Amino acid sequence: MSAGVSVVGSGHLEELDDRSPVGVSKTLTLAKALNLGLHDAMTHDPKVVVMGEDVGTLGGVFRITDGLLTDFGADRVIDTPLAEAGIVGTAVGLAMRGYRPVVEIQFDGFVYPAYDQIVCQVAKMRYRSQGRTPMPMVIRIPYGGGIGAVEHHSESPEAQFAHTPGLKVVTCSDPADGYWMVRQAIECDDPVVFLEPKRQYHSGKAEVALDAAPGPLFASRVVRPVDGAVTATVLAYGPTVRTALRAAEAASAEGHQLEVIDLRTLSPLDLEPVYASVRRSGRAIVVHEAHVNLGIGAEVAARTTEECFYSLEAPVLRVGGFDTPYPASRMEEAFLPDLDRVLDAVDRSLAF
Amino acid sequence: MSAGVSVVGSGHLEELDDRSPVGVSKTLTLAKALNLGLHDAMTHDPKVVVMGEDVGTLGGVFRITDGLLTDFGADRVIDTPLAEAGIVGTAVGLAMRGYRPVVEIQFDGFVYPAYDQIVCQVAKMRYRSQGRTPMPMVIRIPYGGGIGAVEHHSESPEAQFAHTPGLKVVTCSDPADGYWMVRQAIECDDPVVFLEPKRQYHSGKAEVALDAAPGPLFASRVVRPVDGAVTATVLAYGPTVRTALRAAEAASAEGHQLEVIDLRTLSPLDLEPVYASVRRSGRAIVVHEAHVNLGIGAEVAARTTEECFYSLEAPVLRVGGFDTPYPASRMEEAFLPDLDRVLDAVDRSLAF
Amino acid sequence: MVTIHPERHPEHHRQDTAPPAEGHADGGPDMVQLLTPDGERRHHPLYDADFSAEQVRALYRDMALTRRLDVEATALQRHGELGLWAQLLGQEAAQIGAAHALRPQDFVFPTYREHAVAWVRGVDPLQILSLWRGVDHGGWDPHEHNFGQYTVVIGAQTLHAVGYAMGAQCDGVVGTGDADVDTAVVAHFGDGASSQGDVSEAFVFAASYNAPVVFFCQNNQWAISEPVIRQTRVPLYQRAAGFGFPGVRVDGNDVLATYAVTQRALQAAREGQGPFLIEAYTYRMGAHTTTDDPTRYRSSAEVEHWRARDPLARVETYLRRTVGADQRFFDDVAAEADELGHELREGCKAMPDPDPLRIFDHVYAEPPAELVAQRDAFADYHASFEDA
Amino acid sequence: MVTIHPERHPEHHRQDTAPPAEGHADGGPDMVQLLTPDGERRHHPLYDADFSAEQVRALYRDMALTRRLDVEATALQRHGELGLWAQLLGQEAAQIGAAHALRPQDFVFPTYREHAVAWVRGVDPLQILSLWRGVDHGGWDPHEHNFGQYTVVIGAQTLHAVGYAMGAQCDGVVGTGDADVDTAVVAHFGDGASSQGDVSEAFVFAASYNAPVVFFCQNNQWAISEPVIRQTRVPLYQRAAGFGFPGVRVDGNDVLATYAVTQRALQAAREGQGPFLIEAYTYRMGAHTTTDDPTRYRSSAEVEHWRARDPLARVETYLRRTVGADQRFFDDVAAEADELGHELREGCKAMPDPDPLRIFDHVYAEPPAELVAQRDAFADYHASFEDA
Ligand SMILES: Cc1ncc(C[n+]2csc(CCOP(=O)(O)OP(=O)(O)O)c2C)c(N)n1
Ligand SMILES: Cc1ncc(C[n+]2csc(CCOP(=O)(O)OP(=O)(O)O)c2C)c(N)n1
Ligand SMILES: [Mg+2]
Ligand SMILES: [Mg+2]
Repeated sequence: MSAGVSVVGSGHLEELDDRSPVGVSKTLTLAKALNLGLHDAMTHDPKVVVMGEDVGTLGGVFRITDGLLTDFGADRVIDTPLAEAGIVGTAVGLAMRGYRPVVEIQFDGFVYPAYDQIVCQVAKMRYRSQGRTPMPMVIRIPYGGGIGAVEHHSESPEAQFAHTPGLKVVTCSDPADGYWMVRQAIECDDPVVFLEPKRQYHSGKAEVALDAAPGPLFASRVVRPVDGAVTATVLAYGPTVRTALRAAEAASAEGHQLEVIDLRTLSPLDLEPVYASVRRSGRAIVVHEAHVNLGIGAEVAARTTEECFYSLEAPVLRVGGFDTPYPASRMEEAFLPDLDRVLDAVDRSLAF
Repeated sequence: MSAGVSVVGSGHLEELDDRSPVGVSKTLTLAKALNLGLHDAMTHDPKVVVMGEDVGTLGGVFRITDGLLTDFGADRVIDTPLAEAGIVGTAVGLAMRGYRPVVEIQFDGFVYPAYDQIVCQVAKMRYRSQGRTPMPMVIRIPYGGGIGAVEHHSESPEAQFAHTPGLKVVTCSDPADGYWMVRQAIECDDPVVFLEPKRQYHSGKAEVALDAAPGPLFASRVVRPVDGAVTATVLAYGPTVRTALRAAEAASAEGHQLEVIDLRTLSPLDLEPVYASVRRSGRAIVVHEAHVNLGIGAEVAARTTEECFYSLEAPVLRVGGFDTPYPASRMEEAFLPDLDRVLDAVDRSLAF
Repeated sequence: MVTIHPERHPEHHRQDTAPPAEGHADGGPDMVQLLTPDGERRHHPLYDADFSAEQVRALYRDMALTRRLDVEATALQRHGELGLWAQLLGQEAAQIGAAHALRPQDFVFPTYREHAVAWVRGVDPLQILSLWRGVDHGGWDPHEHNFGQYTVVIGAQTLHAVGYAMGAQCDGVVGTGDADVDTAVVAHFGDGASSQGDVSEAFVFAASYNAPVVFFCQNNQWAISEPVIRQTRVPLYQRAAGFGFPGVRVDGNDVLATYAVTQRALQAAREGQGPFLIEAYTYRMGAHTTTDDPTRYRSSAEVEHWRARDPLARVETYLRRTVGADQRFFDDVAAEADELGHELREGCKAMPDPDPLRIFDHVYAEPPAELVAQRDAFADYHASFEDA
Repeated sequence: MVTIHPERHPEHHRQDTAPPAEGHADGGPDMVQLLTPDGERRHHPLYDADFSAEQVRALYRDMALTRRLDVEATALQRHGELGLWAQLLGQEAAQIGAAHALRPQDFVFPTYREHAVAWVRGVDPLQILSLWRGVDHGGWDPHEHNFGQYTVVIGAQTLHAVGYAMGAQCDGVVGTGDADVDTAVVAHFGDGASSQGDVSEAFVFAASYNAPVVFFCQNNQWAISEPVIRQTRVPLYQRAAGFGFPGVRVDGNDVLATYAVTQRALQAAREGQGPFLIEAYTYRMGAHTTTDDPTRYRSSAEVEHWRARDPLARVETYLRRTVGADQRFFDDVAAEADELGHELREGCKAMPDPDPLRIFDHVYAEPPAELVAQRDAFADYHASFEDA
C-alpha cells in the first residue's frame, strides 16, 4: 500500500502548471511575498498543509499565514496545540501519509522543544527507511534580532540545523527570494529548515517577478558583483545581506570594492561563487548574527581556506554575534554585526 | 533568602580536603575511573547528586554509577522517570536549591529531548539572572561510535553544545583524565557537558594518580610531543586521540613526526598549544567522529588559520564522520576516522 | 482534520465516555467559588477559609494596585518606554489569591505574566519593567524574594519547580510540622502551556517523587489567538488525576476562592502530601501582549461577558456591603495607586540604557580567555568611536 | 527525595484523594480479562468478542511462532550473528492480540520490540533481524505492510501516529461506514515511554483533533531496570481521561482480551470516535535487551510469579480443554516453528555485509554536490585499498 507516500512535486518550479503569465510582477514586502508564496503553493498542490501556533484565525503573529484559513479551510491551515515537538512530530506523520506539511515555529528561540523530532526524525526518516519514507517538509522559522524583543525572540539557530545531515537549510533576504524560495522549498522532496529574517518582514517593498523563479534554491548568489579589482569578498545571508551591501557602499566611497555574496543556502553550502570571488580578491569576510564560535562562518572559512589556499592574502575573517547569549534588547545594537564592524573586518583583513 | 543558592566548590581541586595521600594511584579502566571520580566527588561534597535513567539499582547501563546508590542512598542517586527534558529540567531546579546535579544521559542520541532545557535554561540561567542563579551542573553523555549498536547509540553531538554560549564542553580520552576531569567538572560553577568516549569505557586500564589533578580542566594537552622537526600537528579528542596516536606511530615508521594534541576542552577551546605546534609544523589535521560539516574541526581550522596564517604550509585539514546520519553498524568502520584516513590526510597536507 | 473537532461534529464524539466539551463560560459545577460575581459570599465543604475584614481589604488593595501597575505599564509601552508588555488585566484575583497564600520560605516559579505575584513577593515593579524595557532579563534577585526569573519558553519553569521541590525534600524542610520551616513550591503556567511536554513531564516527576509542588494553571481561555478548546476538551484540572494527584478548578476571578484553594494545596504540599493542580478559571481581559490585536480572534460579546465577572468589582461590592469598608478606604487605595503610577512612570523613564559591555557579563562564573578577549576587543573597538 | 516515595512512606501519601499505588502483580479489578491464567474463559460486559476455534488456533499459532522467532534471535545474538536483540518473550499475547485486530488499511507505529506485530503484518522476520545485525535500520517497506520503521527514541513515534491519523481524517477515510476504507492507526509504546513529553503531546493532539488513533501501551512492568512505579503511581490507562479520551487496562497476557479490546478501540476510531488508550498489563520475561542483566534489579520470585501467567500456556489449555485442538495441531505448530528457526538461522548467517558506500545512500532525495564529492572521494580512497 504505497498510496500513502506518493509525493507531489518535482522540484522544478519551471514546470509549475499554475504559474502566473509571463511578465507579471508585484511589489511586496517580504512578509507579503512569503504569504503569497504559501498561498500559491497551496493552490498548486492540494497536499500542502500549513500548521503551527496561531497560523489560522490570527494568520500568525507576523501575519505570514494571513488569509490562508479563509482560502483553504481548517483542514489545510491547522492551528495546533502549544507544543513544538507535537507540531513537528505530527507533521512527520502527515508527511508519511503523503502530505507536504509547512510548519511554522513562532520564533527562533522556540524551536528547541522540537529539536529531537527535527534532528532524530525529520532528518533521518528517509535514511532509516532506505528512501522509502520521504520527508518533504518545510520548517519555517522567523529568526534573527534587531526587533527590540524579549528573550528567545532574536536568535539565529542555523548552524545547529546545518550540522545535521538529512536537513537542508536556506534563508532569504529579500521579497523575491521570499516568494520563490518558499515555493521551491515546498517543492523540495527533502526537509528544509526555512529561515526568515523577521527584522525585514515589513521593512520595505520590492518587485517580485511571478512568472519564473530567478534561479535554483540551493545556490548562493553574487548580489553585488564587482568589475575589475576586488578589495574583499563579503559573505552574508538573511538579515546581514543588507548590512553587507551597506558596508560595500560605504567602502566604495573610500575606494574599496567589496563583492557581496548572499549565501542563501546554508546546507548544502554553495561555495563555488565564493571561491571564484576569493580567487580574485584574496580576502573574505563572513557576516552573520549567530555566534561566531562554530557559526556558519567557521565552515565557510575552513572550506574556503582549503579551496583557495594559495589565493588568500589574509585569513577568512568572521563578523558575528558575540559568544554570549543574546542580550537584552537595549544592548542588541552592539551585539549585532553592523556596517562598522564589517568595515573594521575589512581593515583587519587588509592589515594582514 | 540566599541559602538556597550557596554553592560549594572553588574550582581548584588542589584544595580538595579529602584528596588521597600523595603518591597513591590505582590502575583503572575509564569506566572505573569515572565511577571512582563520581564516588569521590560525592564524598567530598554532600550537595552532589547523581540522576538519570537506570543510574540507581542498575548502576547505569554502562555501570558508571555502579555502587553509588548503596554508598550514598536514594536521596543522592536518583533513578528518574524516562524523560530527558524532565531530568535536566528538574536538575535545574535542584541547582537553584543549592545542589550540584550530575545528570546522566543514557546515550548521545537521547540528549535531544533535553535540548531545549539545556540550551535555553541551563546555558542561560546565570546570564538571565545577572549572576544570581548559578547553574553548577554536569551533563554526562556517553558518546561516539564503534560499539556495534543500533541507531542513536553512536553519535557525536559536541558541536551543538559548543556553539551554545553559557555551556562548557569537555571530553576525556583516558582513565586519568576520566577521574580528574569529572571531578573538576563537578567542582566547576558553570554547567559542563561532559562527553565520555563510550567505546573506551572498558578497553584497557591505565594508572590514575589520585593525589593531584594532572592539570587544569579547560586546557588541551600535547599527548605526543615531538622534539625537533614536526611533520604535522594532529588534533584529536575523546575517542579519536587513540586513533591519532596510532597514526603517529605508523607515520613515525615512515619518517614522519606527528605531534598529537588532545583538545580535551571543546568549549572553550584551548588552542595556544595548537598554535605553538602549528607554528613549528606548518600543517594541522583535526580528527573527530562528528560530521565534518560544522564540526569542531571547522572552528579549529578557522581560528588556527587566523592565528597562524603565515606559518601554514597547507590548509588545516579535517578528518571526521561523513555528512550522513550515522550508518548501520556493519558500515560504521568505514564511517569512523581511522589510522589510514589520518595518514591519508597527512599525505594530502604534504601535497600542498 | 480540524473540521472533525468534537465541538463542531458532535456525532463524531464518543458519547458514552467523553466528558463535556470545554469552553463554556462559567466554569461548570465543579468550580470552587466563594464570592459570586455579585459579591455574595458562598461556602464550600472542602475549600473554604475565614477571612478577616483586614485580610479582604489587603487582597483588594493588592488587586487594585497591581491593576494600576498593569495599566501604567501598558501606557508606558504605548509611549515607547517599554518594548513590550504582557497584560495581567482580569487575572488579578487568580494571582493575588495565590500569592497571599504563600509563606516566605515558599518559592514561586512564574511565567512572564505573574506581575501581581511578583508584587506580593516584594519585587520592585521597576525591576519588572526593566525586563520589558529591554534593559535586562528581569532585575530582581530570585533568591531574595523566593520568586524566580520570568520564563518565556512556555512550560520550562514547571520542571524547575519540581526539581526545586525535590531539593526542599532532600533538605528536610517538608513535613516537619514547623510552620516556619515547611516549604512548598508554586509553578505557574497557562492553559496553552498545558500542552507542552515539559508540563506533563513535570506532573510525572512531581508524582513520582511526591514533590511539594502546587501547579497553578491560569486558564485565561486563550493562548494568544487559540481558545482553550484547541488544547483540551476536558477541564484542565482533570489532567492531574491521570498522573496520580488531585486537581481542582477554582473561580480565578474570585480572590477568596483562589486564596482558599491555594492555601490548602500549599499546606498539604508542605506537610508532605505531594503535588496538587489548581486550575484558576479566569479571563485575559487585555491583549496577549501589547503587540497583539485580540479583535482578530475573539468577540466583544465574550469580553463583555467576562467584564461582568470582573475580579475587583465583586470584592468592592463585598467590602462595601458585607465586610465593611468605607469610601475613605477606597479613596486611599486610589491615591496609593496614583502614587504608584507616578513612581512607575518616572522610574521607568529614568532608567539608563545599559552599558553595552554588559553583554559580556555573567555568561560564565569563570569566563574563558577567548570570551574575555572578545570583550576587550569590543571595548577597544567601541572606545574608538567614543574617541572619534 | 526518593525516600519520600509514597510506596515507602505511606504516611506522606494523600489518603483521601490518591488512588492505590501501582505495581501490584495482578492488574487490579479494572483489568479486562477473557481468559484466566488457568485457561478459563471469562466474559466482560463491554469488551468481549466471539472467537471461532479457527481464530483461537490462529492466535496461538502466531504466538508460538513469534516466540520461536524471539528465541532464535536471542540465540543468534549469543552466537555473534546479531549485535543486539530486544526480546519480546512474555509479550506475545499483547502483540498478537493487538495485531490481529488490525485491518489492512490500518497503520502501525511500533517501538523496537513489536516483532510479533511485524510478523502479523507480513514483515519478513529476516528484515527485522537485519536491523539488529547492523546491516540496515530495518529492511521492510513501511508502506507495503502499513507497519512503520522501528523507533528507538522513546515515544517519538506516538506523534507520528497522531499525524498520520490526522492525515487519514483529511483523506476522508474515517467514519465513512465502509469497512474496507475506514482507517485507524496504532501507536505502540511502553510503560517507561509514558513519561516522555512526546507521548503526552500525542495525547493532546489526538484529543484536540479527535484523531483515529489507538495508543497501545505495553506495560511490561519495567523500563530497563526501573519498575513502573517510578513512572506512575496510578494505573497508566487512567492517564487518558485527563486528556479527554477513554482508556482501559487489559490483561496483556490474555490474547483474547487484547484482541477484543483493541478490536473495539480500533473500530471506534475508524468510525470517527477519536483516540483511545489501551494499557496491556504484561511482563517482560526476558532481559531488556541481550546486553541487559535483569538479575541486577529484579527478583526471581517476581519472574516466577509471571511465568505462571504465561500467555501461551493459557491458550494451549483453553484450546485443549475447551475449543478443541488435538496434539497434531500442536505438533504442526512446533514443526512450523522449527522450520522458521532453521530459516532464520540460515538466512541471518547468509546476510552479506553491506557495501560501505551505502553509507551515502538515501540521505537526501537530491544529494548535494558536496556529499556526492565526499562519496566519490571515499570510493576512490576505498578502492585504493582494494587495489593494494
Ligand atoms: C516554547 C514556546 N512556544 C511558543 C511561545 C510563544 N508564545 C508566547 S505566549 C504564548 C501563549 C501562551 O498561552 P498560555 O500558556 O495560555 O499563557 P497566557 O499567555 O495565556 O498567559 C505563546 C504561543 C513561547 N513563548 N514558548
Ligand atoms: C529518548 C530515549 N531515552 C532513553 C532511551 C534508552 N532506552 C531504551 S529502551 C528504554 C526503556 C524503555 O522502557 P519502556 O518504554 O517501558 O519499553 P520496554 O523496553 O519495556 O518495552 C530506555 C530508557 C531511548 N531509547 N530513548
Ligand atoms: Mg492562556
Ligand atoms: Mg516497559
